[in-house]
Amino acid sequence: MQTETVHITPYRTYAWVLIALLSFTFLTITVTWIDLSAITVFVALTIASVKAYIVLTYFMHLKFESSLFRVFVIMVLAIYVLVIAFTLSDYLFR
Amino acid sequence: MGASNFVEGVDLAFKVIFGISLFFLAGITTVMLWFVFRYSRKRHPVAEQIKDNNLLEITWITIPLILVLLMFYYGYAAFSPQRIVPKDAIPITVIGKMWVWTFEYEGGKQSPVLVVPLNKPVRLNLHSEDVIHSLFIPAFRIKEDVVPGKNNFMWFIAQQPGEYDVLCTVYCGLRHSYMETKTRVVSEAEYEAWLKALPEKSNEPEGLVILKKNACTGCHSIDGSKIVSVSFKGMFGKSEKVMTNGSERSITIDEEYIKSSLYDPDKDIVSGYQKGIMKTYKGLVSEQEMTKIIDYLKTIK
Amino acid sequence: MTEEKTHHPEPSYLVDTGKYKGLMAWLTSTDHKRIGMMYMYAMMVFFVVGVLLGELMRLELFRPGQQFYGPQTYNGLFTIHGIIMIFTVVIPGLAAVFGNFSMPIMIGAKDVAFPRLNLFSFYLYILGAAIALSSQFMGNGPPDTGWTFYAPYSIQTHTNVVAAVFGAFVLGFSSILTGLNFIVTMHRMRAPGMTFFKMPLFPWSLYATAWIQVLATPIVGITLLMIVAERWLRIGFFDPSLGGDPVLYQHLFWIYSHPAVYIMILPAMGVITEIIPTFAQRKVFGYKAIAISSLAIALVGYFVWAHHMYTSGMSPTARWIFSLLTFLVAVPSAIKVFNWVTTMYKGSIDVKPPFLFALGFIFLFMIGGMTGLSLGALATNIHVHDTAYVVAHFHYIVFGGVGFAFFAAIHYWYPKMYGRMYNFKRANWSFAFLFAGFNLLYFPQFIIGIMGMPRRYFDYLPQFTFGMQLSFFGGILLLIGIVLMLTNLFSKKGAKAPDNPWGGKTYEWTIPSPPPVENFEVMPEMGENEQPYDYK
Amino acid sequence: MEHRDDIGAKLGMWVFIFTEILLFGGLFLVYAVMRGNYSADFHQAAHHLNAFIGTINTLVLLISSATVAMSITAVQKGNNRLAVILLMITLICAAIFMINKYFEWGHKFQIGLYPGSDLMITLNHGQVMFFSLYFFMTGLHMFHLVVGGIILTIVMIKVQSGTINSTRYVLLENGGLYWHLVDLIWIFLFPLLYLVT
Ligand code: HEA
Ligand code: HEA
Ligand code: HEC
Ligand code: CUA
Ligand SMILES: [Cu+2]
Repeated sequence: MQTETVHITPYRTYAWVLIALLSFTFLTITVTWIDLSAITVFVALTIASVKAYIVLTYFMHLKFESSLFRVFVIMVLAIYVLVIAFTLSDYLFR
Repeated sequence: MGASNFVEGVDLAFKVIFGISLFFLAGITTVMLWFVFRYSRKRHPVAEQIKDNNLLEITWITIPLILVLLMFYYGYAAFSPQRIVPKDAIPITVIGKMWVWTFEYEGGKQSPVLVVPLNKPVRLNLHSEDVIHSLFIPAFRIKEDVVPGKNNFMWFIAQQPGEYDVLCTVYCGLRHSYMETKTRVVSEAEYEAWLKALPEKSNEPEGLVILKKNACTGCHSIDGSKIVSVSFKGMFGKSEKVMTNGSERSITIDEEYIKSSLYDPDKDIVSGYQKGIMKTYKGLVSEQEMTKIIDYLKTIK
Repeated sequence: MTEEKTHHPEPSYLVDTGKYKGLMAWLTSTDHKRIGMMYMYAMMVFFVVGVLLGELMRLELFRPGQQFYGPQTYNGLFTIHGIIMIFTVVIPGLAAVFGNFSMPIMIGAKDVAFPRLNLFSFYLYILGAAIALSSQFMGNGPPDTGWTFYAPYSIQTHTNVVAAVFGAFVLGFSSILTGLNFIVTMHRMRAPGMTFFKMPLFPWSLYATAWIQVLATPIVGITLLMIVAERWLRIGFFDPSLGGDPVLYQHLFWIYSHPAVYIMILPAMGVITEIIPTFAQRKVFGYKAIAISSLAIALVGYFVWAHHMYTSGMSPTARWIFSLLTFLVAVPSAIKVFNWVTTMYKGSIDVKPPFLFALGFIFLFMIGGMTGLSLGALATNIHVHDTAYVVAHFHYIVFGGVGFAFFAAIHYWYPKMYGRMYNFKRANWSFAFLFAGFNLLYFPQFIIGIMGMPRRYFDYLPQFTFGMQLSFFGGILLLIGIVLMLTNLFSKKGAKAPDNPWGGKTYEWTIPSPPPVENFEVMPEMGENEQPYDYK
Repeated sequence: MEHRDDIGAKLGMWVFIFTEILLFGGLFLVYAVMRGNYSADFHQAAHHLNAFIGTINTLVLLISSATVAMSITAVQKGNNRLAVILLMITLICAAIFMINKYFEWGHKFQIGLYPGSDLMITLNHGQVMFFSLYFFMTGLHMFHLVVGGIILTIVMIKVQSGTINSTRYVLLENGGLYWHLVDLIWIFLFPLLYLVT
């Protein structure tokens, strides 16, 4: 059984991460004010995904965990995306 | 020649899939039983350890893969024409309602059986008024769900005169298994004559039309037979035992009682029946229609 | 870990050593073996109830027209029969019983990773089953929707759907937690030296199963909650009269319920993969292929759900995509069958009852799986969808597959569980009755299904009568088989069982029968050159 | 000695988080399909939501997530007092979130906009669907927030008493992971419900 090498994230990193997240929040809000019509949803989701990526890597420590955790997260998200894609293969081609 | 234009393709797909399956089933079973016999502990006391064999492994990945793709192809080939309707197909609207099929022809004429001309494409537009049903004509090898709020369709060319079963295959409640009718395939001339003879608008009493429209007749017969519940025949003026709030009392069926039976059916339950089978028709049957129903019920004593 | 040899033998797990005695000792035990056994007893009760409900249906179907009870009763019967059999018997099934009992021992662990969570899952299971069963006795009568709860009927019917749905929801959570527990157990608690590719194949199949449990079950959980919300709050996700989409319900339901069929069958395949090498005294052929095919089934099986919906009016694009994927998932199953059969080649085969049941499994599973292929093809599915053909398909694969694997497993591990043997002759007889009765019961259903007999029919057209009556007699034979088997196993004590009655090579056969509380006196370790299934 | 496996515990938590993601995943799938069916109505209905409250709640949740993450650093460095303060801030943020939601939902109920209300069934189908999804999704999210709050309260008490300390803090890590999940879901709910009008 491998033992964990303890990684201590400095407070400063978290502060920066928070600032990044807040900026992205304001970015989404401003972006949705400008009416981008069709691609609004796409832009909003992209920004949300970036935020989610940051939360996963830093707040949830994925960056410092064993790679197994990362593999699992990617696998789960991939499965979920495929489920959506296959469901939409019905709705988009009706 | 099959009963419809799809029979041939579908049956071919069945034959291909069953053929391959049967071959493997028989083969594998025989080999398995042979091993059990030949290498039983009596005949073969010491097992030989066989090494894994990647070539063998790859072979039996590839061959089934090819075979299943073949099966897929036959299934697909017989299916894809089922979605391409010829332009000149005769449109018929199918209305599925708890436990009756109605077929509406051009001009709004309605019929409880599906009559179609020989060798002419027919397009069925499927509508449901309550829950999901599914129209199944086994002889034609076709089936499609009748989904409320969705405009499903199916089509076919009948190729042999005769009478065939029409069934409902999606579970739709109490009398799901009785939601059946017939389709009659007739010559074109006969079809035209039949269509002409079909009454433009029903000359049945208005009250009966309302009862049929709301599928009341699915549970209450008008000829005195018992389907799900009390027959309408002789209902008006009859006296009956009902349960109200858990205690039994006797009532006479009058206008008021019929009204409350429709709008609040769970209030008084006829002895021997359960709550909740009949749902409320509040908002579905108007006061005006109600009067017509009652007028009609008075006539069938 | 310190290892000191104890001089007196440890008491077996069947002996109460904790602060409680008797029943309480069982109900509060976090020992994986006891939890597995408790699942087994509970499941048998549900199973027997489900069987009787099934036979009641056959009785009514003996002749066309109404025989003994009305359509409402019949509709309630197949619903609760389906709910009991699917949600309380075969979904937890082999994983909950033998996964709990054997898997930790097979990987050389003392227990599962979270023993208390394990006990909690068991109580969730009991709670969920109780809620689901209570639906029969409360409110406006037994639910009558079928186990699929298709909207909008499930929203409109007055019967007691909410209790059934909520019971299924709770059962789902029990299943998720078991899966979670197993994943962590297999990742963290394997014996030193036992890499993933040295793990026995039953644990492998449980690993694949656990991922499906964890990743698919939540979807049906949320879907069932939506049904409850619709019935209570007039929210219309699926009810078209409020703007909802009934086909979306079907998507969500099958996104779980198709993978669920692999939750049932994968552990069954795993058991068969243990039994065949043991009784052939031969290394399993194609170890890696079998292990990886479990994962492949789990993964591809996730994306074939819409093959239950070919007639629902999906887009033609979706129909062919899902048909193609359905065919791909058949290939890994085929690989397993080929490997099992080849494992028998040049073995030294001892036809004992577990092996007999395993042979029965392979045969019935092949029929079930191959008829699955004709269901997976578009054109043929359109014809047989929602007919008795489907009923025959899934009984062949669920009960011919999972059921026979369960019987195989119980005959295989029985000596380990109880430290006793059973009567082989009677076991063989019960197999004969089960096998004959099974085929007589369900094979005619294939034929009348192709002739056009829809499922969930209280009454039927006269042309199907003969098939229906054959089925009835098959049902009687089956019942005899079940009674024979259960009395053989549970009516009287057999001779004392040796530690390794079959000559198996996995760890559970290296410890005493029945096992001590801590499983191992000396924690096992796997050497560099050691392989699983090392028959010499 | 008790056998202890921190990685195993964390793995368990992650697997649990996966099930939660898919639980909400089902709802997002319904949202996607419904938005496709009724895009104009969704557009209309989203205007009725108060983007300002939504924004405040987003900020509050992000800050609370950061403080939870920092509290782990504090415990690792042996500074339990700071960790308790940081967790306290998180819980206060959670409370602010709940209070905001109370006003937001309260207002909707006041004007008669709630599932099954008489006003609701007069709206057209797409709008009903939007509000149904809004209540269902935010409601379920709120439920998770409450559960997360309870977990963090327990964790905080344990940090205070020293049961959680610089050598043994996996419980704090797991509580934090759960809290970040709540945050993660909100990150998607916020633009989809409040912003994309
Ligand atoms: C344990 C449960 C289980 C399993 C494992 C399966 C396995 C399969 N199932 Fe089945 N199925 C059910 C349980 C199961 N099913 C249930 C319960 C229903 C009904 C639900 C309801 O509506 O109530 C159902 C319904 C169902 C349908 C929908 C029918 C309908 O309603 O229209 C379909 C359609 O594609 C299908 C297909 C398949 C296929 C292709 C497989 C494959 O995985 C099978 C693969 C196996 C083999 C192919 C056999 C072994 C292979 C060989 C011996 C080699 C030779 C083979 C080749 C050359 C390929 N199943
Ligand atoms: C595990 C699944 C399972 C099992 C074992 C059975 C067993 C039986 N089933 Fe069925 N059945 C279903 C799952 C199952 N069923 C489902 C999901 C439906 C669909 C419901 C719906 O439409 O919604 C259905 C529907 C169904 C119908 C169709 C209803 C209709 O469409 O009109 C009928 C008809 O007779 C029927 C009959 C029977 C009979 C006679 C038995 C039995 O009496 C046969 C006797 C069984 C055995 C002798 C042994 C099997 C052993 C095991 C599975 C494992 C044992 C485990 C332990 C001991 C712990 N079942
Ligand atoms: C689902 C089946 C069903 C349908 C459809 C149905 N009913 Fe009924 N009905 C019942 C049952 C069962 C009862 C007896 C229990 C009760 O009183 O609620 C009943 C009772 C009644 C009674 C009281 C009869 C008596 O003898 O006291 C009347 C009147 C009635 N129904 C009229 C109607 C009308 C009109 C319709 C259509 C608009 C209709 N029903 C549709 C099942 C149904
Ligand atoms: Cu209509 Cu079944
Ligand atoms: Cu399936």
